[in-house]
Amino acid sequence: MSKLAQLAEITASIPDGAVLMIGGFMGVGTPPALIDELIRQGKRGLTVIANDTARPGVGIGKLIDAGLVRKVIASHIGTNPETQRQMIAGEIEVDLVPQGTLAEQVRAGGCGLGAVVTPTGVGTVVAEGKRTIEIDGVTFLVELPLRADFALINAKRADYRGNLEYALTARNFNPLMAMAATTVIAEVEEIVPVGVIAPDMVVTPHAVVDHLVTQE
Amino acid sequence: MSKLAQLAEITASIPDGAVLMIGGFMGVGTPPALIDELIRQGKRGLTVIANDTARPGVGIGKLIDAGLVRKVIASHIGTNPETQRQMIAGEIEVDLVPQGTLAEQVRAGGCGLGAVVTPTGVGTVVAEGKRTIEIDGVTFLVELPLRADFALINAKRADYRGNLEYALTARNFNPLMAMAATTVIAEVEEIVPVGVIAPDMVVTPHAVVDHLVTQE
Amino acid sequence: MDEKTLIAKRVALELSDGDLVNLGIGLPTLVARYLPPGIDVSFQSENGIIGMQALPAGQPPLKDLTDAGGTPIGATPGACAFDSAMSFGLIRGGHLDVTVLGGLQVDELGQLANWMVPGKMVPGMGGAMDLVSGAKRVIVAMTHTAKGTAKILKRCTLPLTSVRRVDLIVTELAVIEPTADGLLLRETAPGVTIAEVVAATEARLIIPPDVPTMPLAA
Amino acid sequence: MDEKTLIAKRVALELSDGDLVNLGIGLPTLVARYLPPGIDVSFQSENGIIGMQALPAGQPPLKDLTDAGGTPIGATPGACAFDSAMSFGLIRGGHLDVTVLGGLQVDELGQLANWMVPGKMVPGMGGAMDLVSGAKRVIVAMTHTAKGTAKILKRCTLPLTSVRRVDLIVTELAVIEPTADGLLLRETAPGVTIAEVVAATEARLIIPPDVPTMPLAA
Repeated sequence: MSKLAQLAEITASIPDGAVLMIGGFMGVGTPPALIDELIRQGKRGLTVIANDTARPGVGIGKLIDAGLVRKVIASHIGTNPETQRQMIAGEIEVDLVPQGTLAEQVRAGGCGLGAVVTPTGVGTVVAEGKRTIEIDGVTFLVELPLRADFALINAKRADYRGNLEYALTARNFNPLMAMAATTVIAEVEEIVPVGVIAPDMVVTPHAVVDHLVTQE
Repeated sequence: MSKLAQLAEITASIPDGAVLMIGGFMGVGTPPALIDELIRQGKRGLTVIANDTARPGVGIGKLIDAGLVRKVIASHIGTNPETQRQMIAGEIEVDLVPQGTLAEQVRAGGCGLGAVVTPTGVGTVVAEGKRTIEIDGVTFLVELPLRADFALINAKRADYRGNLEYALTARNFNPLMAMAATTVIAEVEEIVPVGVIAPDMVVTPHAVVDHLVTQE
Repeated sequence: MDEKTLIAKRVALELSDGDLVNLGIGLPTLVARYLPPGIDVSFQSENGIIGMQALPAGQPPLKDLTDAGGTPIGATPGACAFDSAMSFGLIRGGHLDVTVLGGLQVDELGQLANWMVPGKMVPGMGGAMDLVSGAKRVIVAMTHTAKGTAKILKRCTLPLTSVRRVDLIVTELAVIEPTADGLLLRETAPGVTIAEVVAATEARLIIPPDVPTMPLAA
Repeated sequence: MDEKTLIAKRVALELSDGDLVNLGIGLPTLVARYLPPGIDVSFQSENGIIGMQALPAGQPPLKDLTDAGGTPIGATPGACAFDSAMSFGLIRGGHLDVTVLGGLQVDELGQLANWMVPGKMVPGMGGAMDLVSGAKRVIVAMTHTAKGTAKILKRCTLPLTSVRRVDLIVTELAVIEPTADGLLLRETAPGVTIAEVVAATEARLIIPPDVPTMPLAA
């Protein structure tokens, strides 16, 4: 019943070219050991779906520095000049998405909804090439759900079944991504016996978490 | 800063004919004192958006018994023969909606989304008269957001600002409805000083809660 | 053994270690009693919990902990509670491994009708439409006929719950698998002949050369 | 007083008791310093908290508690944390009373451009498009010109953040209210003449007979 996995082994199961959702916001709530291990194993051609690419040397910024990433879907890359450099040099493809839309696209992917119908981005470049739908005379954008091969999640505490608790602003995209990937790997600071986390404290139910790793 | 209100007074602010969202699932998580006070004040012509109408004498079932309800939007009325009797007699209008769709319609209403795009109900009577949208060759129903004049919420514990915690299966539709109404009235079992509920324990942020009442 | 017990004991064998399972009200609920040993299954109740179990004997009910019918339940270690949007996110999003539901009718396309009888019974669909649309596997657990009337039909006459083809039908007479080619007779109940199953079924059944007898959980 | 402080002190007067407010990175952040006494405002940070405040002096930073720029913050009593879907549910759903954002350009339609300069700066829109589309009131806090070039234009030349008309523009020269009829000059900064504002503005301004001097928070 324990989902505890070995960091190197579980990271090795992620193939080159995989589509990864990675939790975190400016590195806060991004799983540090999983990031470092992806780099150590020298993955190539990754697609990363995440809020941002943080800064050089921080969180997802480390994957950018190491040149592991082929494509980024994010709301913001302004804090990482290296991401911008690679984008302008054509080394990396970047899809920029409004942050609230990105959150809903991931949620829709995890919750079996067919699309996100949002007012955000209507009449802007974000709407280019996208379908719109009129509801009661108001125009909305139709944005598509996002899913990934793997979600790399960072949580504060887990039990051995995989129930997860998060801490403060490190929660951000993590619970949404935990619903939206074929395989969910959660890096946690602490693992406690089953039954220690009260039912109302669980944010991500164990049923969607496949593997747990700790910062060894 | 305290949002504590007097039960009779705050209930008096709900006019006849109001559209109410009422939390709860078979009466569990339905605010008992607010229900009783609506009846005591003899409101008329209410529209109730809720998961179900429980049973005669229980939760929302009491409103049905008292004849206060003109229209119900719910996923299930099968446990309440009185709702069925009034529906067949034409005394009450009932819109039946799949439970997951109802949850998303309320969520969309509270989160500013233009519609819910769901696979549930496609090809069934639920789809009659509704728009469909094809996404990557798959047909989905386009269901509209729901909002209410008042949400009557039941929570386990609040602080005086209005941050809410729920208990187990009494949570159900309550946090969704707390986002989707013009005025949100939360009936709670206990009110604690601000600061007692840790930030990660809050399920409904105080910013959406207008009034608190207790079971006096 | 009565027919409901027999059906529940057969359905129990369909559950695998680690499964997340939602059991409908009524007959499907019985399945939890016959889980094979060594199989760790989590039960979801759509009102907002994973890890429901029968209220342990001798423990008082808690008003805030009930199943979808409003009946007090217990919670296993590692249970978790959530709101209705999350509950149906799990169901619609393909996170639910198995749902076991009752049925009024199933047809040759494997389509289920189980939520209303026009003019007679309009209880509402509750979570049934989402469960049938979203679960990885849908198992219909029902009596083979209703007072002698066939329930496994060429086409459903009652309003459908979903156009999705269900995965398995388990009755007191047989196990039938809806396939792209039609309804495949997989097993017959102990002591029941193929001819008896065919006689009680309006739909055409595909009958393979070898139809084994239904195994049952202890 | 430098221009950023002046802008922040004017914007602070727009906040009311009980408001839920989101301040953009940079200049808008300064607004929190000048809240009038007796005004209880909650600040949201879109990375997932209501009740952010500056990290209290002498307290160590916590890695899991930061603002949207990744800077360590503190939390007020009654703060609450949530995920990104909830955070933007609050923003898009009309629960946010005020957002204060920086601007690159605003035009006669009251449309804001603040997220990219094609070919030069492509940081991404972050939460700006949702904030401008969803907040009840959108206040643009920016310098009136950029190195002498007008930023309040007939039409934005940069990609728009939203087609929604913003509610107020506060600069070091003036307070301007976009209306259905155009840009209404509401106030001039202390010591600034109407002619100076007009000269620094490309857009046509509607100038009422009486244009008071900008009040400022203490």
